[in-house]
Amino acid sequence: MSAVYALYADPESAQAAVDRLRAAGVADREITVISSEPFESHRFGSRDKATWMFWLAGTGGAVGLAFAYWLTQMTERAWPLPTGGMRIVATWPNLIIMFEVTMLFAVLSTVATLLVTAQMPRRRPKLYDLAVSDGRILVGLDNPTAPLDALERALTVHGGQLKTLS
Amino acid sequence: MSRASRARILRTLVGCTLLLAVAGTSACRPANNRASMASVYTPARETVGEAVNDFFGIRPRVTQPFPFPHSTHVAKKVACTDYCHESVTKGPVAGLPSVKTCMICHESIATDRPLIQQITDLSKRGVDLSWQRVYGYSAQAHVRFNHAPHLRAKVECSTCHGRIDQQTVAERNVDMKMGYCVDCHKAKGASNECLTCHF
Amino acid sequence: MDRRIFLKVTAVTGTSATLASCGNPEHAIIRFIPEEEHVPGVAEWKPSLCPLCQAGCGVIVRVMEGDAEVVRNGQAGVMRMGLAKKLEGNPAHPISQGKLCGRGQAAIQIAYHPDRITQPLKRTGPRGQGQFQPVTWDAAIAELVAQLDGLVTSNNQRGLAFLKGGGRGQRDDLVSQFLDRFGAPPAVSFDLFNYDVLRRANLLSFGREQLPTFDLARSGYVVSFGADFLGTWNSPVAQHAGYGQMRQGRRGVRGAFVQVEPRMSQTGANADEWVPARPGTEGVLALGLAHVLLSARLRPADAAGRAGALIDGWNAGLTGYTPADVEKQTGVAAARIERMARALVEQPPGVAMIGGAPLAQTNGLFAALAVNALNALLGNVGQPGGVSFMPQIPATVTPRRSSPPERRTLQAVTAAILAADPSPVQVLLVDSTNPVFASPSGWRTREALLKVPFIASFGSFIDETSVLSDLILPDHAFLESWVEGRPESGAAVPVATLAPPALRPLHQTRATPDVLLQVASRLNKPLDFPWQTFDEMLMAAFATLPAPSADTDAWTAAQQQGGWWGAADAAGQTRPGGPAAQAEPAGRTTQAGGTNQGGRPDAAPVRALEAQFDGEPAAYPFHFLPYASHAFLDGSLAHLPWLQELPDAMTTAMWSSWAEINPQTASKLGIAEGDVLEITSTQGSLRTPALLSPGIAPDVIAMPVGQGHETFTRYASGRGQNPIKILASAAEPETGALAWAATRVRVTRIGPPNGDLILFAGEMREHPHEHEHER
Amino acid sequence: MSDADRRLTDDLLRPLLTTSARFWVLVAFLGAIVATGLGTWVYQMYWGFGLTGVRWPIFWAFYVTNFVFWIGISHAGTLISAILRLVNARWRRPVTRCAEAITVFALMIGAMFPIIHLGRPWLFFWLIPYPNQRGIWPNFRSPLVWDFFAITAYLTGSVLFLFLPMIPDLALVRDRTTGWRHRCYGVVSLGWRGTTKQWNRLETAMEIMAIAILPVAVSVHTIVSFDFSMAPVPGWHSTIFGPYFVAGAIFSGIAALIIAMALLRTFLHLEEYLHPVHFQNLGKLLLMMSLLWAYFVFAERLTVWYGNETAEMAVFRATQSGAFAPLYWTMVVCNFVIPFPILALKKTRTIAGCVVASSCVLVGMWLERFLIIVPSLGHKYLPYSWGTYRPRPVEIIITISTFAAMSLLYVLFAKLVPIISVWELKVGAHPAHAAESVEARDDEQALFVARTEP
Amino acid sequence: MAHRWGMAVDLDRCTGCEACVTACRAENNIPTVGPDQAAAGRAMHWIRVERYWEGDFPDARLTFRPVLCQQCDAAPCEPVCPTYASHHTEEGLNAQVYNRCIGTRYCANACPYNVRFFNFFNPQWDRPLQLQLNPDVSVREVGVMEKCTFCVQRINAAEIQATADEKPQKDGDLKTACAQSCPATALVFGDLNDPESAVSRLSRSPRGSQLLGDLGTQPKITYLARQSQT
Repeated sequence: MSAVYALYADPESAQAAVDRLRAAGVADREITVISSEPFESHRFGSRDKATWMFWLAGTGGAVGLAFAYWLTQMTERAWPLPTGGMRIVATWPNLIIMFEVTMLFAVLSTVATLLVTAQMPRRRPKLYDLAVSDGRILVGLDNPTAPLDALERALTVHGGQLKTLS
Repeated sequence: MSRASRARILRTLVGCTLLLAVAGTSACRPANNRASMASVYTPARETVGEAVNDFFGIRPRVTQPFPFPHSTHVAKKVACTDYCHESVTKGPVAGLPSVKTCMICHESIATDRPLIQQITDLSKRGVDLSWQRVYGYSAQAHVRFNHAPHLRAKVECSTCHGRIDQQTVAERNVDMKMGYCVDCHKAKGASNECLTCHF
Repeated sequence: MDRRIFLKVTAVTGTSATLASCGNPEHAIIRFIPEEEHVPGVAEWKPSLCPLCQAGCGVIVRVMEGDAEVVRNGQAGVMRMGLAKKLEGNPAHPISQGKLCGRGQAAIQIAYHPDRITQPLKRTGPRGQGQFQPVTWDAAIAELVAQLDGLVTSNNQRGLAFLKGGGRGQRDDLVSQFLDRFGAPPAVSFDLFNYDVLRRANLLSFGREQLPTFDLARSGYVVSFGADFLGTWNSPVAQHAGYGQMRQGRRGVRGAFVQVEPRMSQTGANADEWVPARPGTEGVLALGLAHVLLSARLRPADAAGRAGALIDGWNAGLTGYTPADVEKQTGVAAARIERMARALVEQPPGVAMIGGAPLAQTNGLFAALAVNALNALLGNVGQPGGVSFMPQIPATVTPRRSSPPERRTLQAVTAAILAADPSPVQVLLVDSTNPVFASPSGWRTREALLKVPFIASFGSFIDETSVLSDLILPDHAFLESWVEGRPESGAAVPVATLAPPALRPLHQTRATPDVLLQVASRLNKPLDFPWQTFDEMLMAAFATLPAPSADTDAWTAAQQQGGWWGAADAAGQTRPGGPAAQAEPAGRTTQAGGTNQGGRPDAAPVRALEAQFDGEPAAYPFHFLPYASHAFLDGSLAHLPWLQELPDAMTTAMWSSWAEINPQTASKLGIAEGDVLEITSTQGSLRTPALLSPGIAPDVIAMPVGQGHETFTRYASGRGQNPIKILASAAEPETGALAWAATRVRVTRIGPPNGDLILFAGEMREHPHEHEHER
Repeated sequence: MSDADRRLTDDLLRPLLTTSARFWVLVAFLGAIVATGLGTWVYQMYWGFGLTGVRWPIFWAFYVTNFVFWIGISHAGTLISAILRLVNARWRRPVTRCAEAITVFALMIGAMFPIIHLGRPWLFFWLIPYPNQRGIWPNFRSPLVWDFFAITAYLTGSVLFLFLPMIPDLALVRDRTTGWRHRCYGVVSLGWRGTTKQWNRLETAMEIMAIAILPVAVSVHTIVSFDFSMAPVPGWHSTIFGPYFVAGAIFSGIAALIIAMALLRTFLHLEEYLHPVHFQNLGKLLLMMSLLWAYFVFAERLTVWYGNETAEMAVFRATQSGAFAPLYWTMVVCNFVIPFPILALKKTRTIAGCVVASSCVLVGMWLERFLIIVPSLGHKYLPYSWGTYRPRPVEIIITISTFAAMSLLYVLFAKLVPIISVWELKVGAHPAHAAESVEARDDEQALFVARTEP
Repeated sequence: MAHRWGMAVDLDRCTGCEACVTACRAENNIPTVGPDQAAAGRAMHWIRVERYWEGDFPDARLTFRPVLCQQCDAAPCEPVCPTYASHHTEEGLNAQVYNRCIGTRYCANACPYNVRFFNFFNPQWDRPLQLQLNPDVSVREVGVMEKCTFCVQRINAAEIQATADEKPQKDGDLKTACAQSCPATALVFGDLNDPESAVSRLSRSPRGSQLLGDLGTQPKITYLARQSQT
């Protein structure tokens, strides 16, 4: 596969490059922007903010709750041993267990979602440039379908120096 | 700084570590440590290895002092409870017979066999055979088994002792773990209260 | 590190890898063929006799099969054998009635004690150094025989002395017969807390030289003068049973009980009323009570009969014992005396008992006679709820040859030895007594013994006395031998306890009676005993007793049930404590059968004596009160770990000795709990921790006897202090009994707590802070 | 990229890339103490628990004190940084990571103690509900089992909470290193690139975590307090214990954080990133917690004294005027008398001042846990069974070694990971990039920023 | 009907003689820890006789009170145990299962009576003292809790016997070691479900009360108050 990208010193020019790529008819999905810090305030920064994460976390919690409920009930009934004149299925203490397990599952599911949606962990990515860690902003595409020269024109303005991998 | 000097520093520090460790541990020797005296009885395991085995439930294979052929005796219609394990009908323990018991019959029977002659010789010298328990639990299991109730509950001897008529010296036939007892107790509706066996 | 590894590590390290003794695997040690058959896992109960005190409780032994390390013909190995697991009271026994005190239950540890002497020993090092070497029984007996033959050839049979504890029964009879036949003077019996004074008093008052039996179960009002009858005195187990009944055994009636003693004993703690009278004035108090009864015409004066006649001024109505006078002497309020006296008759039956410290005064006999008179006056002698005397079985099987023996106290013997040179005693045999520990330093017992050329002892342990001996012939533990005893109190019927060995001997020991018989037969001029072994003698003795039923004889029956006790035909009634076997009604007694030698019908009235104390009150301001420890009695039980770790009932002290002192006194002397004190008498001094107790008079220092052994097994040696060492050798003049309560001391604080005082309890009061507010 | 950013990056990565001899000395020294501690524990397991000073009837003492203490310390990070994240206090940025690190390590150490204090530690796994041939499970009615669940949840949460925002920085280090380090950081940074999608997901995840971790943190110390309040022991059986312990935990947590920050600041030369204002703010928090603590203690004591119940009063007296009084009043001085004025006066609320106050608080809070456990056990209902306790060498050594362990872990952490979040600091450095919405919520924090830029 | 084992302690009969303490030690293989450990507060007494002083000389009074595991129905020691080592049996006993005990010592803290004891070291018997050990009772090892079991070994044996010869147990046949030995019969053991048993009758006595009963532990031991004449 091949890739085309350019590095920019500041978010504004990166934003401009993104716009020109769009103008050049490149689909939003294909454009990759890589930066060493988040840019919530810029449009490219706030792309695909929308997420199901909260819901997934909630679901995880619910699963945890169900599991904890089953666990407490099952174990207490499996070998019923009375202690301190309490009921065999002791609801109050069980609530504590359920709460903790619920939270645990919620947290775990959050992290799981993060890893999946952010495509982590993965081996060394194709489209990347060490300059990013110096604060440069990378704008580019994997396996460009559009004609290369058009992309070049789009990327080279605003002082982006073009690089290609193949 | 040079690699050499760094190494020196490290070495000295490692030394200090060991010293500290020794000092620290020796600072708190137990007050009355009669443990090291051989003339004491204690439930402690004799060796660390034994402790590990106990922990993982590994029990050494028992080696009996004498190749007693159960099969032959059963074949000869000698019931277990006739002489050798008669106390099983009287008390909690089946009991292991002494050479005396052997001689009850072998005064006269099969006196020509070398094994029997060994026995006769032992009994003359007043020395007994030290049979090994086949199902010896670790003391830490705190299990108290009583044959009588099991016999009353019509539990077959073979349930735990297997086809004794096919064994020479008795072997372990079941994995006598707590699970085994519990399952049977559940099946037979016997009490699974801990104090039934552990006290 | 992952979990499994972690677990393995902890499992390895998490066990104390101490080496159990039989290091080599089970099938490598020699195993002997069992000598007896037992059903494994099934307990068998065998009768026996508790040897620890003269009460003579019958016990049953729980015997179960187990592996014991034994030596058989010189080879060490393991053998399956019956092992004693527990001692309990023998339910059939009239005295113990199925109960047993803590000491008795600990007696089982004697048999299994790690420091028991396992075989005969011969001294190698200098005397008292405790260097011995094992010898065979033949050699040992031969040695003893040689010594005795030596006496015979030098025609000095009286050079043999036998020192024994205060026991009664066939064993002691055998000893006296042995000495008798040998031509030696009778055995000297030594027992620190003996009952000589009380026996003598009972002989004088009632013609019975014997300990009294109390029918507490039916008593209404009990006044005890220092008698620790719920602890160590007389027959504690039987008295406990009666006490329980007295308190809650009867519908609507609850017996009351007053304890008169300057230091609250465990018995005193149970009293409804604790009367700390001045030491040595108990007799006066008793007469004070009598005076009230007489002056108020509550009882006729002649009711006391001879017992009363013995008291000087009795018939004159005991003028001089008015409550006021008595208050002056005793420090007990007159009103209180009045009340107690009236209660004695208003809550019938009222009974008084005396024992312990009051009898260990120089005026002990007077005190005892006074209390006897009081009982006689109350008319409770031989009556339900009163005091009675247990009918006795004559102890001898074969008639004595010579005249009845004269009494010799240890003090007299030691004095003689120290006086003459060479020592009049050439061969000394010691059996089950430890005078070197239990006699005051004034007697110089140790020096005397060191002066005796040859000493042989029979004990099972090396103690302060047997360590001095040249030859040790270890006895069986009581569980391993034939036991027989004839208690003199505690039941209403005559009792002869008997039991065959409950266990096979663990060690190479032999029963002392058998050894004596062997020696007797091996002498050049054998003492011809009709028996080869002790059990033959016992059989002969029991043959004289009536058979309990037609189909069996006394001997076999006794072996089965653990003794012979009089049935209805033997002793009137079988009900324990019943009015069976009364003393002869007061007055009529002139000759009270065989035991009445020395009973003097025409005895002159005794007048009240002032108790004499050793030490000037100025220099020695405190009365020193040693008392029999509940765990160790006179110290003979200090070697039993169970008893060492038993928290003392009053102080919760374990493994230690202490001195009890009144808190006010302590604060005056600047003494705090646990501080190290120095207690000094004219005889010497000792250092021990202080223990503050509200239950002791301000002018009294009390200390338990029992600790302070120098050589007495690993558990007792070098532990605590021995109060006997600083006792003066004052004695009761009539009987010559040691007056162990007649010493005065001074106390000084030496330093802060040194950790010698080990208490189990944290606080001594249930509401410590409220108490602080009170103060 | 701006010079500011570069300098910032270099400063924060320097500890990772250069190693001084001083570092090795420190590690070896701490390592030695930790080794001693472990050795002592092994020794204790070998001979038996009797090597400790624990006795009848005081069956819990030093080890459980340490347990509660360390769990308390663990409330420094996650809780604080979670709160600050949620309110998006911008001054939090340099603080959060070192705080969260404290949480994780303190929790690990604290969780060790229930195992150390077992009579048979090799069987600790019976607390875990796992299927076994015996068919028997843990007893969910036991507070110790609650502890197990709570600590598991909290530890997992905290580790992730610490790790997630670390990923971009790890990637940064990955790009700045070569050779085996490059490879290692490559693995742990999970191949982070910094695409907008990753950034957004990360931010969201952190928000959810922050929300989830807060109640867990609170529950953990509540449950720790339940270990005591569930037992009918005078001085333990009190409903106030839950909040009381949580407050105490945060109290000691902040103190620990302040000290840690001060040390980092001096040793790693982070003066430019950890400003006095950070200590100022944490100091204010500490002050508030000190007051809260005092309030709880007063309430608890007053209730006991007023109720005047015999057994409770015995404990009360023992601590107030009895054998434990010296310790008790030391605690009061350390937790209130000293810190209050120092932190109340702006003049003394300097870095030094905060450190002094915090050190006192740590001592005081350790004593508080000790004084809750031992006097109560020593004065239960039956005075016959009262007793007192004196620690033995094993306990003291192990206690000391845990402090060493804490320091060691922290030092190693600071060595391997940028102790201050580089990317967050960058974001903070040019607020222009941050979203307006954030800006709006942020004005009062902006003050601090203003004050910090001289 | 299932048994419900209980005990009555008549403080008017109890004389503090401590026969029960030794009886318990002999029956239940309770080790002696020796002077050093005793000083360190590790002495073990499943039953102890508490004594409390009141007042000062000469009006000092002293009362004895035997304290053993009260076998509470609502036992605080049970629910706190994470491994069920301490739990309740059908017959109302507070079971202590040694092999299940991991030594958290939580039960001992929760117990208001302080009747639970911990094996700080492996117990030791100087040979041949160990020959006395009761084969029907476990020898507890280091790190486990132990306490009065109401002589469960005797209870089990009696029940096995009863089923063997198919006749119900009689009241008084079965006694704990302490009750058996008590010379003044202050301790009475029996079945509380049998209204005619001695222990039931005593438990109904107006003198009866329960130790720390107001804690709601529902002990199965009734203390009969000591009466006083003066």
